[in-house]
Amino acid sequence: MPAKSIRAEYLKGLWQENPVFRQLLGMCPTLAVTGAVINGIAMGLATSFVLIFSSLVISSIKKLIPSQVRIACYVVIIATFVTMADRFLAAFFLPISKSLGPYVPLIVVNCIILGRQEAFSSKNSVGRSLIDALGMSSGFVLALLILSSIREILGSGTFLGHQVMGAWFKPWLIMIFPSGAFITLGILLAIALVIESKAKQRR
Amino acid sequence: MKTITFPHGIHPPVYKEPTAEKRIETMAPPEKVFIPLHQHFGAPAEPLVKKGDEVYLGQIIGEAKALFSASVHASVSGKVLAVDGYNHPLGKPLLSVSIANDGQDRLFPDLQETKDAFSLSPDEIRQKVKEAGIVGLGGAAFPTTVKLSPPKGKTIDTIIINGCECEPILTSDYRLMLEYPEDILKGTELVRIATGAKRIIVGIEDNKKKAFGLLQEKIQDYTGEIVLLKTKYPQGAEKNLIYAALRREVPRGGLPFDVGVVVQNVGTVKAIWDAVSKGKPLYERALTVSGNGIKEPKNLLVRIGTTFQNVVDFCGGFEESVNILVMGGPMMGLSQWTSDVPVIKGTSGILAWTAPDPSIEYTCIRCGRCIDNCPMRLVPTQLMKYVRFDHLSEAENWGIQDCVECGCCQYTCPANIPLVHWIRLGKNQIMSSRRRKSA
Amino acid sequence: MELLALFISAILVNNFVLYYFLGICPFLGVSKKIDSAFSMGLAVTFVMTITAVFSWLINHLILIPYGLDYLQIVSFILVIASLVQLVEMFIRKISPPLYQALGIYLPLITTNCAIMGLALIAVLNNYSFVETVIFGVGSGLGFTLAIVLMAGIREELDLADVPEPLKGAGIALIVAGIMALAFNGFLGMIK
Amino acid sequence: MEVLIPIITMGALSFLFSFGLVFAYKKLKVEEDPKIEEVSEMLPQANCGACGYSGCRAFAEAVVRGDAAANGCPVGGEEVANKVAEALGIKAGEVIKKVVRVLCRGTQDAAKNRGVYLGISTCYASHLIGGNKQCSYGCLSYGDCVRVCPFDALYMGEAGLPVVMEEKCTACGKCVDACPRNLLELHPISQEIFVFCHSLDRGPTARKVCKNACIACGICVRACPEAIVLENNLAKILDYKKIDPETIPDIEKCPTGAIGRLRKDDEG
Amino acid sequence: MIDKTYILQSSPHFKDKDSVPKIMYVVILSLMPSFLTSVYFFRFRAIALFVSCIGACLATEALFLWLRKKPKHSLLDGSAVITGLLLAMTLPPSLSLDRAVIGAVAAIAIGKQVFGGLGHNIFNPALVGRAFLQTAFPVAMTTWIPPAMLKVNTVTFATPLDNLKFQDAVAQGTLTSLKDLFLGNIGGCLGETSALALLLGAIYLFYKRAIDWRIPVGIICALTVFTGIFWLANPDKYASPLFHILAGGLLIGAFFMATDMVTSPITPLGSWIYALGIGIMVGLIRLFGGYPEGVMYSILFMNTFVPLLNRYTRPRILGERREK
Amino acid sequence: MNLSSRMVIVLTSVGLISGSFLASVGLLTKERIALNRQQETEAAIVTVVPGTTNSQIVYEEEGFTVYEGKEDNGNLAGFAIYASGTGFQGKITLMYGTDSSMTKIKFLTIIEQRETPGLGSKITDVEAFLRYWENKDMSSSLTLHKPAASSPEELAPTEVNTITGATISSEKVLEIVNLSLERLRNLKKEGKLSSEEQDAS
Repeated sequence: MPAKSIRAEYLKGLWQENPVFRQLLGMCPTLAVTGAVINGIAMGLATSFVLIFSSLVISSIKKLIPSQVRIACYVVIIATFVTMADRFLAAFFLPISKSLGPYVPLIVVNCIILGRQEAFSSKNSVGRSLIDALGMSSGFVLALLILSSIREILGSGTFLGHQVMGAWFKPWLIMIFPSGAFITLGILLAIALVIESKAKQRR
Repeated sequence: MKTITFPHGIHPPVYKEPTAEKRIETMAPPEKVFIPLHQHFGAPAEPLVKKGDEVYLGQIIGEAKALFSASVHASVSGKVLAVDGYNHPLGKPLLSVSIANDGQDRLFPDLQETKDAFSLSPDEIRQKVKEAGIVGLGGAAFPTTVKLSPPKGKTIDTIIINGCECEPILTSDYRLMLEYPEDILKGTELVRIATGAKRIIVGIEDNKKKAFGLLQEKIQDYTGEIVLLKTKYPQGAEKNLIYAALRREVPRGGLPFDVGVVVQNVGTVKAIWDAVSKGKPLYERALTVSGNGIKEPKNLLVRIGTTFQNVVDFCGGFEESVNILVMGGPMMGLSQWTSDVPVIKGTSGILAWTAPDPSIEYTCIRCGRCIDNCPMRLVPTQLMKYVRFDHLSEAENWGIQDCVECGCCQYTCPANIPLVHWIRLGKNQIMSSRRRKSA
Repeated sequence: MELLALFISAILVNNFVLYYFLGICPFLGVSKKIDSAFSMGLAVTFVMTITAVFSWLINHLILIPYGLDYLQIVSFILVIASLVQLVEMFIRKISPPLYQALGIYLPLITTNCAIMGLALIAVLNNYSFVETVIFGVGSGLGFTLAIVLMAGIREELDLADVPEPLKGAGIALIVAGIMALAFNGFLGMIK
Repeated sequence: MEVLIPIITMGALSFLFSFGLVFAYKKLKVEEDPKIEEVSEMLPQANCGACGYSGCRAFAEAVVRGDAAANGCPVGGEEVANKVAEALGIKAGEVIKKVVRVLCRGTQDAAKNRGVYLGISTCYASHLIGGNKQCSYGCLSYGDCVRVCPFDALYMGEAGLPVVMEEKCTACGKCVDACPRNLLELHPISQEIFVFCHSLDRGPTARKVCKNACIACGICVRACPEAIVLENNLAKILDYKKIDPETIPDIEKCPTGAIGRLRKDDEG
Repeated sequence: MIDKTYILQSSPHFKDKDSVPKIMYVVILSLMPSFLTSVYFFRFRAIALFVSCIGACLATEALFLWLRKKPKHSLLDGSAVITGLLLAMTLPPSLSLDRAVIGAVAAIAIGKQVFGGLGHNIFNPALVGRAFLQTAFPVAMTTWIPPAMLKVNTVTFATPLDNLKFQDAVAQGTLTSLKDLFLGNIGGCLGETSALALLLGAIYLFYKRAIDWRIPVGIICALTVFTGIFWLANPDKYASPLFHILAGGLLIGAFFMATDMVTSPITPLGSWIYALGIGIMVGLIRLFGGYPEGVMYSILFMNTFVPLLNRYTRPRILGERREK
Repeated sequence: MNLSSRMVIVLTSVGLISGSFLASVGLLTKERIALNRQQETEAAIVTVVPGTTNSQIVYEEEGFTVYEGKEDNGNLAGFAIYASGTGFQGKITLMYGTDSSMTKIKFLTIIEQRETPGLGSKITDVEAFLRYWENKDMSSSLTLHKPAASSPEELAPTEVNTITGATISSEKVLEIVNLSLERLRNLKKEGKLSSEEQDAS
């Protein structure tokens, strides 16, 4: 495998290998918590925290773990960080913690995290794993931000709680609902594909 | 009068008036005939003559070597011009014997009459039918000997004589019933002897009441009964006719043998009678020339190998605006690209008319008409989709091989989808991929 | 009656996929063929039931008595991961046909958020042991229903002229959206 | 004490389950193809199911069985695909590269249409009812071969014949099977001379339906009798290796151009 | 000799005269009685809603056809007009026009075109549009105005089913009379007020054989049995089956929505199961659900089953023996 | 070291390390989280029983708690009743306050709900819903005013308002309140609200 530049390693997570739009990973939180931008950001940051730190730990102790128990070890490590994030949110950001509900603990089973550990951290150096984790996290946050912005603006007429649409606008409640989430993400995926194929043609 | 029928099916306009009351005329043989060696279901016959040979009328010129095959006979006397590829109604050139007619119609001396045909043994009848190269004249041209030889372990209890002629426009079978009722009934008797069946049923659709009345009268002298069937397409399809007459279902992929039945077309039984009693091989047949593109529609007795152009010229030629030429009936016939193709044993009609402008094809809206009308109770639209999107194994699960290509689905399809074409495509693709696998 | 209501609500009203957004990855991934979707659904139901039993036991026998509720996440996931692995190997050893039908889906289930979600939601709603088990079975069947319906629709869409960029996950998500709309009709029916 | 209980709990749980796993690996291990493990190792282990299989391991099994393509993992992308292909060790050996050739020169100008074809726009469908061209052996120009090519190595040229892009062709043979008239054949990339016609029609007929058809005049046979014969009204190259390069100009004197070298303009 | 150019095509060479647009226009024609009655009851509002829904549907359809470079004839096949017409008929007359347009766009875009256009959609487009609106603007979608003829001076008005659900109408004795339900002197969506007009259209559809009779019959039977059981058990609490059949969107749903050819099963057995499913679910939602009306949800819900129903109810092929 | 023992040791030690990490995290955040929870309850009590400065539980059972709220000077400000039940879509937890003699509901607040966003969730909206609960007679069961009234004056003392389009959510809240009122009256009859009796004596 040719070593990629740090920049490329980071940027791939933003677009080419964007976990949500390109790899279709971590869809559950992506859909569930993006009714409001603030929740999306909080979720993205919490996931990033877990991803980055578990990548660090796992890439540093990868040689010690026998492959038969690696999944068990990984999930324990990941769960530890998730618990930290969960407790931290509950202690200092109660409203957000409440509105995220069970989805913070569920970071533990977010395929992005375990997937990156298996695919990357367990095979690469600490430094590269960190860059990769940063890239993936940014990609994930970006995806959540896009989705939650659309849903919040159309669904409540607000952005981060501030009124952005004029008084004429009647919020489309469907965007806050599960159906709105599914449909919006479906359309976003299609748009991502169109952009990608256009880009490919140009190349 | 009580009529019986089968479920599903359609009622296309019949257009039989132009020729229904016209007697079968005999057309004089043309100067040249082109006799394909492959005119039937199964393997082609193998040529017995070569360029330059003199042949007699009725002389065997192609021999059936395989089980599913039929011999081919010269339809005129004269000199063989070539044994080579020639246009064929199937759409591609096939090996044919072209003969220059010497106008003498010298009959092949080996042909012999049989005085008492009814005293022949089943094997003798079969042998004579085989020698005469008789095939089903309804259109599919299935070798008749095979039909008369039930496989071991299958007993035949009923013979059904198919006088439905459910295809629109065609009237030659109807005329045969009116003009040769005795020959038909005698031929039927021969079939009964050959197969050992007990019961004979002659099925006639209720738009041919005259033929029904006539045969009803004549059949008093023979064993058998005549049933009146409700006019509906495709009444004449073997499996549907058996169901209508006997309420028996031929199993999937099976033959009428499997339910103890043999079905013969009226034209075929007449040909059997001619072959067995008069020793006359199948070198001519009755057919209908009709459609609004023919100047003088007629029923004709035509020598095999006469080109369509000759036949149509005999009927006054084409109308100017003709743009479709079909061999067979309008529902199942084959469209021809040229009138320079010969009449073959399976040619039940030559039709020409002016087709309307092609209609726009829409996507399937699943109206379900094709399902309501399919006499085989298939789901044509689903089959079409499976073929179109290359899910051939699914198409097989949904019974694509059971399709008889009767065209009911496509006739009623409001979206104008060429369903039959798709299904034929699928069937052929499945067969060719099977051949590839076994190869 | 309460239990029946809980059961039906888990299948239809609070459907894991369409209401809680749990188990989306397998819902999109393994819904291309009806047969495999059905097997997947059964496997999930099976694991959900086991998880419901074990997570309740651990929660009520160890974590709550010692005030260790913050160990829920890590202990649940450990239980799920190990159990799934054990069950998979066990099935594989004793019944290869069952393994072919169910077992091959089991590894995928470890990271299925529906399983973990089940354990957490059961704790959150303070279900009793019997309720937890009923909830587990019901949720599993709800997942099965959703994924099999989705697979049926996707097989149908294989034969449709879906615009190129929407093919695959895009159209599946939109279908899921409309399915969620349709399932809305059950809202308020039970609970 | 408050600190100890959680530590002990976690330790005990981990111990218990690791013990269980060890036991499982010892007692329940099922022997299988080591390649599955090897391939499985290379996969991302996201177990996302995006490949259509129930997880990375199931995908690995399918790849080893040969049911799935090595590049079937969308998450792993090209890197993984290459590694997997390598691991499976499909060592090519010394095989001469073959490409597919279209053996018909019945261009739109040369071969006439039969009539107004109204039907499904595929070659196979057209072939079923005899074809849309007067020639019963030539290309029908509906591009079935182009559609089945998984590598986009074919396109329908302006002349109405498919054009092969040699560099993209992998000689997978899909197009060969797709052509209802068997006009596509795999040949070593070095072969230059072909008979670009399949027509068994006699000369006059063949000439009538297509300007570029083989009319069985025998010029090529006379030029190189060792390698070329006439069979059923059609020239046939019996053994390409026996063609003496010096006779090529004579072969190319073919009046209809049905035999000769590949042309850059119509064969890509 | 070969001087003519013939048409080459596969058999059959005959074709009856029916076509997709003809079927669509039969459906449109059959909706005319309801269209006229709703214009009569709601006057200008009705016309405005019809025009904006149909216009938006056609515009969206045209946009997609242009984007996907599809032939233009599909625009005029009548399907988009039907979608617009049906959508408008299921809207409350008081709905603002911009919202109606949003619904129409959603109906064509996510209900139909994302699947590939006419014939490929899984869900009934008009109902997708309505469900979209119902979820997006729940309050506006459940605010009713009285028909113009009643000359009642109230701003809000309840539908007969609202009365039944929220006002305990059976016990109070305020249940809308069957005669009003039949003629249409009630509040409700544009097209669902007059049962008589709908039945007239339905008779025309039957006459033209444009719908599968099994579906409306199945739905009505299932609903009758379901509500009948409860009604017989406790007539003081539950309304009669006839009330349930005439009230709300049942008739328009059973005759015009559930019978949408594209989204209903193609096999006879499938149609029966589908229809029974809808009927029972309507009963469940009306009697026990959170909403007063459930026809829309029931049809959408059963739409999701259609692919499975089609697949597992393949008719027995002639001569096929099935293992038991 | 063979594989088996390595598996056991590695996994166990990972477990131990994680356990110790979590133990410390648990310890560090425990107080803060407990405090959060307490603050939340206290805030709710202050909302529904204005003037309260300290409160204590006087009665508690599953899903039903009665707090008594005292002013700075020790006077009884009123009671806060915490109750929960099932709503349209999920659990609704609410709290309402009464005056000191338990005759009138002063205020209602919703602590937790999972009703339909934008519709049923309006039960947390003061303008649309909560203000219609002020000063309601609690001696008998309350009823719902249908259809929705536009101002509190239109309502009878025992009537509360419906939210347009969310009748069921409104009904559910009412149901929870009515049920807890029933309990409260029974408790009062049985004299189990000890603290109140002390005050009365």
